[in-house]
Amino acid sequence: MPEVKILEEVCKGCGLCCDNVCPVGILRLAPDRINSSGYHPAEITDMSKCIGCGYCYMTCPEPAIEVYK
Amino acid sequence: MPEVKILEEVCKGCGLCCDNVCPVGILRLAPDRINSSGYHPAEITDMSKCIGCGYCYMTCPEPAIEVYK
Amino acid sequence: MTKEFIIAGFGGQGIVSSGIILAYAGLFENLNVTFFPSYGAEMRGGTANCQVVVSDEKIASPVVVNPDIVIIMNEPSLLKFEPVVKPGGMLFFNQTLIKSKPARKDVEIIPIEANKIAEELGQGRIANMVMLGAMVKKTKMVSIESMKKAQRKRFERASEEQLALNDRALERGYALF
Amino acid sequence: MTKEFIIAGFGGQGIVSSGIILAYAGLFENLNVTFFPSYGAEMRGGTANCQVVVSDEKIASPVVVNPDIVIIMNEPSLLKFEPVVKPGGMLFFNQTLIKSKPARKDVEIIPIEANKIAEELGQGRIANMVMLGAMVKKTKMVSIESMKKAQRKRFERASEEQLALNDRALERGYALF
Amino acid sequence: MKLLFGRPAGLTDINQRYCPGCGHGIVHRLIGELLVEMNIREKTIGVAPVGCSVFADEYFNCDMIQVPHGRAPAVATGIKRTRPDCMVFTYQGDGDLAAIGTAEMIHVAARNENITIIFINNAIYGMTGGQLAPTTLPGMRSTTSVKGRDVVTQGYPIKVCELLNALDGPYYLERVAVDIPRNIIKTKKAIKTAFQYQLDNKGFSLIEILSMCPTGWGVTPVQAKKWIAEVMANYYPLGELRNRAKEAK
Amino acid sequence: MKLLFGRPAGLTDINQRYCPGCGHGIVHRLIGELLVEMNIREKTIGVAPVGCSVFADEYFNCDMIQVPHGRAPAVATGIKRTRPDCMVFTYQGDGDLAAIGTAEMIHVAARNENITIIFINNAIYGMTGGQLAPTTLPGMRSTTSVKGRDVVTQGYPIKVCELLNALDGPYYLERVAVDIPRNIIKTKKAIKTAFQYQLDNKGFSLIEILSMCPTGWGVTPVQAKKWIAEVMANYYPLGELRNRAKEAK
Amino acid sequence: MAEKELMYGNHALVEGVIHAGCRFFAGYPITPQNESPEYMSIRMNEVGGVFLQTESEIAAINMLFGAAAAGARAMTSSSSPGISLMQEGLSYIAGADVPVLVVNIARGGPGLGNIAPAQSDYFQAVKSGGHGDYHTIVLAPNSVQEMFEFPRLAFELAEKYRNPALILADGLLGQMMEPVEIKGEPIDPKTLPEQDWWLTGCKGREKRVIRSYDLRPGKLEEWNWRRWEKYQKILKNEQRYEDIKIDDADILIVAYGTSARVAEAGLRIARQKGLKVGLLRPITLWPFPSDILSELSKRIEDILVVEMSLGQMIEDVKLVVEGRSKIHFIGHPGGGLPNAQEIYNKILEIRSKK
Amino acid sequence: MAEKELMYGNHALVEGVIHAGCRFFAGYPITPQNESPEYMSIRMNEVGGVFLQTESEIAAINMLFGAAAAGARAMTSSSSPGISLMQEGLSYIAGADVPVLVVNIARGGPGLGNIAPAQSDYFQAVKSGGHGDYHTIVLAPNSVQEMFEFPRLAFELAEKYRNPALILADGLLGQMMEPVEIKGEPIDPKTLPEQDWWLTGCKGREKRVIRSYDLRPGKLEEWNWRRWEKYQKILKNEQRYEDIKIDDADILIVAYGTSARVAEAGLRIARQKGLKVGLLRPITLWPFPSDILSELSKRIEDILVVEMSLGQMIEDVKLVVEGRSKIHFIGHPGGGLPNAQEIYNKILEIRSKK
Ligand SMILES: Cc1ncc(C[n+]2csc(CCOP(=O)(O)OP(=O)(O)O)c2C)c(N)n1
Ligand SMILES: Cc1ncc(C[n+]2csc(CCOP(=O)(O)OP(=O)(O)O)c2C)c(N)n1
Ligand code: SF4
Ligand code: SF4
Ligand code: SF4
Ligand code: SF4
Ligand code: SF4
Ligand code: SF4
Ligand SMILES: [Mg+2]
Ligand SMILES: [Mg+2]
Repeated sequence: MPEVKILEEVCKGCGLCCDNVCPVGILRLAPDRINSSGYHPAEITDMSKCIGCGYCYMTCPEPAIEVYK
Repeated sequence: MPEVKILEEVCKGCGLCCDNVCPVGILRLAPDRINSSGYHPAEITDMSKCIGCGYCYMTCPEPAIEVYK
Repeated sequence: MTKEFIIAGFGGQGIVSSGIILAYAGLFENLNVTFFPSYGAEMRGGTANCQVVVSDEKIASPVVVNPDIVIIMNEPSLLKFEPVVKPGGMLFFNQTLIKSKPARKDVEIIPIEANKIAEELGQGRIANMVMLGAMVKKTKMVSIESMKKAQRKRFERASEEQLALNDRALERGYALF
Repeated sequence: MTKEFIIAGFGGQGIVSSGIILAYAGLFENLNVTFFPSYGAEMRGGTANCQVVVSDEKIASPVVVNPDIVIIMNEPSLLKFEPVVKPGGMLFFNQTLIKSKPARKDVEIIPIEANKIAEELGQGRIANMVMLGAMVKKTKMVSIESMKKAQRKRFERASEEQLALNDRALERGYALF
Repeated sequence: MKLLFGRPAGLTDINQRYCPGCGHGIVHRLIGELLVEMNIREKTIGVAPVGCSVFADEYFNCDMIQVPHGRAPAVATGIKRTRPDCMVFTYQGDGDLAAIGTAEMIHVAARNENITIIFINNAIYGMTGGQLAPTTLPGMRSTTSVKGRDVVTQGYPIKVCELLNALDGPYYLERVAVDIPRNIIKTKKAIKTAFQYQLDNKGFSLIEILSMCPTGWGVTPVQAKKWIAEVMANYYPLGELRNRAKEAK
Repeated sequence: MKLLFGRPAGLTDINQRYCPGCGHGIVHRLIGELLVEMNIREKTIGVAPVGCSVFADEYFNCDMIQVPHGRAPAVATGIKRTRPDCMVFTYQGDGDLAAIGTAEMIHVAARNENITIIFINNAIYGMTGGQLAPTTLPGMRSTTSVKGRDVVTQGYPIKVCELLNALDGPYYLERVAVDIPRNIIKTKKAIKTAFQYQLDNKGFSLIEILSMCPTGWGVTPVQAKKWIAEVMANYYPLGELRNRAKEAK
Repeated sequence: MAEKELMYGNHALVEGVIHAGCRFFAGYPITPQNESPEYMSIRMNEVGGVFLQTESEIAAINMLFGAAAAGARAMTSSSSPGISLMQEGLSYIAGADVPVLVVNIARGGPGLGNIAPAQSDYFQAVKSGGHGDYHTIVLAPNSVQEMFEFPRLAFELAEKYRNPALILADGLLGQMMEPVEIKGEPIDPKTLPEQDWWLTGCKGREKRVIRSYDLRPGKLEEWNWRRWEKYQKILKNEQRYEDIKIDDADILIVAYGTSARVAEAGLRIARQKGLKVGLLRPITLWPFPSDILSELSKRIEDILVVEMSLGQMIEDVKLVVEGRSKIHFIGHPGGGLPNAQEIYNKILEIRSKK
Repeated sequence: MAEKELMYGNHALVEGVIHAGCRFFAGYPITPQNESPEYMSIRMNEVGGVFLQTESEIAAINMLFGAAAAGARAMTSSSSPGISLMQEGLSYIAGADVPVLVVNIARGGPGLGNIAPAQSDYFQAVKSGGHGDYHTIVLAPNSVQEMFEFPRLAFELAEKYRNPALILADGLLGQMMEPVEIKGEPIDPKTLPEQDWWLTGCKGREKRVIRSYDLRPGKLEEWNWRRWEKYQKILKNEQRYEDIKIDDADILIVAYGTSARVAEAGLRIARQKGLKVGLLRPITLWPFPSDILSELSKRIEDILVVEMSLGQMIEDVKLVVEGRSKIHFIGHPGGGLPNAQEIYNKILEIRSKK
């Protein structure tokens, strides 16, 4: 089962990965957290749905996303 | 009757006016004369043939040719 | 009397505006003022800070190295500016966002729940106004009225609604002590 | 002993080559030499001249203001350089092309039918060689042999025919006096 | 668990100073991946411009040089002629490449110099605060065209690929975008193709990449990426403009 | 007797310093004629470049300025924006316009600046002694390509009209030649058209003129003029490349 | 007294330029002066002037050449690397005796350097970074008020002498805010009298030519000597400076621009401690205020030069002082700033060695 | 003694460059140095080097930046206006501590000026015409022999200190011919040892970066101070000059390059008349030979500076002399040349006032 890791301190909360990128729609910006740079980092809502396609990684400018399998 | 005047001191003897320009072929570089800049100036061999078309003037870079009528 | 300020925080926290409002307030009270923004070495993101000098004399240097008063809006700025405050000076800090505790004993430490109060007023991004309100109360550099006038000058094209909200935030800060 | 030369004329008259040949001839006789071409202010057409210094000492300035010897190939150059020749100097001029007469009394005036002689030899453009030949005879600065060697150096890629013709022109000039 | 996707070894582990949602980061990552995948990291010399990507010399994990604004193609020429066996690329913004660097761009292309230009077209001067770029669209706002680009006084945008396509020199010219995964994949392929042509001594390539500048455009990253598809790519059509390899066939 | 053809009042009576058979003189005369015929001499400001025509400021009988190598389009822009009612033209060689001045050329065209460029393409750096120009033909000899232009190391020539035609900006682009009377007449017509468009506020025109440089080419004037027809005009085809006035119809 | 406005230095500059009747701006973005062209784009639009964002600084300086030749008060603004690119153009403009205004909001160098305030372009400004013998009139403001006022002065001097003028400031002066008083009547450019060298089209007169060459033998040399005479006139008549507490000073600080601000702060500390410190602030860097400094150096033993550089103006100080005074130095290159305490400490050190 | 060849200065320069192991030339034509690139195009072809005729001087200097960063001995040649265009690039190169060689065959200025020999780019060369605090090592040949020899010296100094070097000559030195002796073994560039800063591809090592900025607070200032230390070292170790008859001189001429040649001719006239005139010819213009001049100025009352400019090096002379000697001047701007008689006359005049 694939696993996606968001590097919260690297994430700049741009939201690109959260907008129509993930085929199973499990990414969003954490509404309740900010990192030490002041950004709301992305988070996975339901890891079990992930298919490991890597699209989230691919859209991330930092990159703040790692995909494992 | 048209008349063509070559300003001999202005002419640089390039020969452009003498090469296939004059429809009646009356221009040539004076073989025997040089002006004070060291050039053989153009000259008219038979003024009576001139039709005053101005082609010689038109090709002359200086311009060292005047056409009168 | 000359007072030197540094205001510091993240890019989006209204740091530059705070400095300009303070400078305007000084100007309105016929004081001499200078304002100098510093974007740090990094051009994008990261911290921002500005330096303000308010004085009843002609101001020589606009460069503030050891401020009398600092207003600190985020964690990294605390690290950077706590050490340089003048002994006997004041350190205002945004307690909502800053987890660390300032350790200096020779300066007055004033924690303020700026973001919390701002959220209560309905808008997180006016936390800077809360800080400014608190600061003028404590320092008595300029009047709260001048600050209100100054923020209206700064945000000329803002809605009356927003301007009123800013006033309220200033007042809430002012009322803290 | 140091001798300063100016050689002047039209662009196409081999002015620069003359100067270089003279410089080479000096070099071949273990003299010090400098050569400096000057194209005048006008970049295209007009007159050209060059300055040559030949000396048995180290040469300080390559700039010739008042030459000991001038070689003048056309009318405009006569106007320009006649006045600056050093008193007691020599003025060689190409009588074929120059109608005016030099007027200086304090310099030796040497008219040479350079173009005429050159044409006789079959090539107008070696008039400069005729001048050079005459000049070395008169000045004894360098030997005619060095001049011949020098012109062969200068025109390395020329045909043997041309080189022989150049030699003859040098000799004809040399034989004038 | 195996890492499928993650920061490539072609990038250093310094966190980049770009704004949130900036397209530069995506392109950096693609290049970083290719440096590894094509096994060229140890023979690559990159040229960083002046622009938001001025610090690219810190980010790419290969030999790098940071150079005067607009002059990257000239510097790259000097490097390539000195080390023909190295892979040499420049990384340039629209102001850098198509304003101050116009002459260097045209002539490196006319020379068919065997280098690769990665050209980030974000239609704005990002670094200096969002001024009009040579690629700013007609009517588009910037800090020096607050009412929108007025083509009468400020002229028309320059379509870099089309312009270079009028030269005999270039070997390969393609315009791509980094707005959505599909285009990002195409972008990577284009860069890879360009690098490969360079390795094969084919000559000059330029990959023009439409790229988000949320800060300069004054929009959110998500709005920015949408604007690329909806507006920008209409003005600057995506696709291959020149590929001599295909012509040859 | 009436003077039918003779030195036009648009030229001063200074004798020009060009080499025998140089095309510059012909183009000067055409412009000199038009200044009078179009009655614009008293409202014209000309911009002389650096190149053999550097002294054009002495030759044209109108207000003139002599400017840094390649920058005539920028200077002309400054003049035109200051005096929009004046007729402003630049007179530039291929080195001036298409090498050092590439950026200014591209951008004045992209801006559709309401000026006229008279571009003398003689495929060589005349003034400095016959070095390779950006327009020197492949295989053509110059003092810095003694074995002929090698496109591999020295790149491909730049076709200026074609290049500018890839921009949206320009209003009128035409290539002509001054080798034979027929072409000289066409050249005059093209320049006249360009000047007229400027007077009508249409915007940017460039007239590229294939022009003899016997000295730089190392041939006689007559050989030079023949070479234009036989070789040069094949590489740089004559004709109108852009005319927005006709498109509009 | 008119009401004061709080303004950025870069904005005050723009207001000053427009107040001075300038309606032609051409420039290329560069930090730390971007606020100028941005604001200028708006203001020129309002006043019907020309705003041109150019393809480069080279294009900008040459557009100025054209605009000024055609009779416009024309200006550009840039920062160090951009100013370097203008050197050829400036040399032409100086060589053609055309008045233009160039503003350098200098930053840390060399090369890309950084965007911090710096004074390391002094040599370039006063010794002519371009080729040939020429000088630019150089003004150094040290407040936002002067950022507003100096454009007018610069244009007036430039036109009086037909010579390019430069305002040399730095990122701090450009980006700081201070209250500004808008003094004097704004100039309507239409009221500026036509000059006999403007290119306007030769209607009803002989053609005019603007150029920087003279082919006739010896003429270019003569022209240069005439320009030298002009320079002598400027050197004699246009030295400007501010002096602070120099009358009883036994230590003199020489500093300009931002350094002078900081130096004054240092001076105040010293004076509080009873030290007799004075400050000479050159306002014109070229012509350098040699006359006053020469006088002072006959009397004052110690001179402290403060610069945000490795030491450039110090050479001009030395040239004037000719060994009469001891010269001390505080320098901060690469965008470093001096501070008041440091200056005071240096004064103490000088004092202690007396 | 090897056989001597009669050579143009511009050709000798090319031979010297190739002899020095340089295999990278990039440049743009400009009179009076066109003979260099023309000849270089042939010679580089023969020795398998790179010859690039660039689109501009800006491209040329930046190609040098790249080539030198990649480990090439790289050079360009130009003349005054072209050198002005290189100032930004030079500042970057100096700021990145990269050794390159730039040759300026200077001509009359400012602006277009003329193509006559001139020395009016002295300030630009020695005071850094570009932005920021930096210095270029400047060598001034005065014979065709030195045109051949100085490229090698320039590369050696440039590489020793990782600093750009400039050869400042003029149209006369470029276009005159003199006999040249080819001295020393030619350098095979392959034998030059790889430096630890060259960009070569990071095979088997950490990546390398060449840049002229440092973002970390205060670091750019530090870097500048380190460069200052380098400059101090150069100032101390690399002053070069030629002296002629200075031992008993009571009038000293200071002149470089072409002026020094003419000055020597003037000196000879003066010596023939029994006047004790000496000549100090700076060979390095930066570092200026201050030590010897300082010594001499303690003893010699009158110093005559001769320059083909309105007076630029004279400032460096004054800075050294600090008022100890009286300074006289002969200057010829705009492509004018001094002559021996004029110098002798001036010496007489100085003499008569003693
Ligand atoms: C000679 C010079 N001129 C101007 C600048 C200022 N400058 C820095 S980046 C830049 C433009 C950046 O725009 P772009 O190339 O589009 O890159 P982006 O930031 O958009 O990625 C400018 C004008 C400079 N550093 N040097
Ligand atoms: C900055 C600068 N670089 C180089 C030169 C030298 N230069 C003068 S004219 C010229 C080229 C002339 O060629 P072109 O523009 O084709 O004009 P042509 O002489 O052929 O008419 C060059 C390189 C210069 N004057 N200024
Ligand atoms: S790997 Fe694919 S499925 Fe998994 S979170 Fe990322 S985009 Fe969604
Ligand atoms: S794309 Fe990257 S930076 Fe943006 S929100 Fe997602 S993880 Fe964060
Ligand atoms: S006017 Fe015509 S016919 Fe008469 S000479 Fe000239 S070309 Fe010949
Ligand atoms: S075209 Fe003119 S210059 Fe040439 S030969 Fe004829 S008249 Fe003389
Ligand atoms: S300004 Fe634009 S290009 Fe620059 S980092 Fe921010 S988003 Fe990216
Ligand atoms: S060199 Fe060529 S372009 Fe220049 S004047 Fe001579 S022929 Fe004309
Ligand atoms: Mg951009
Ligand atoms: Mg040409």
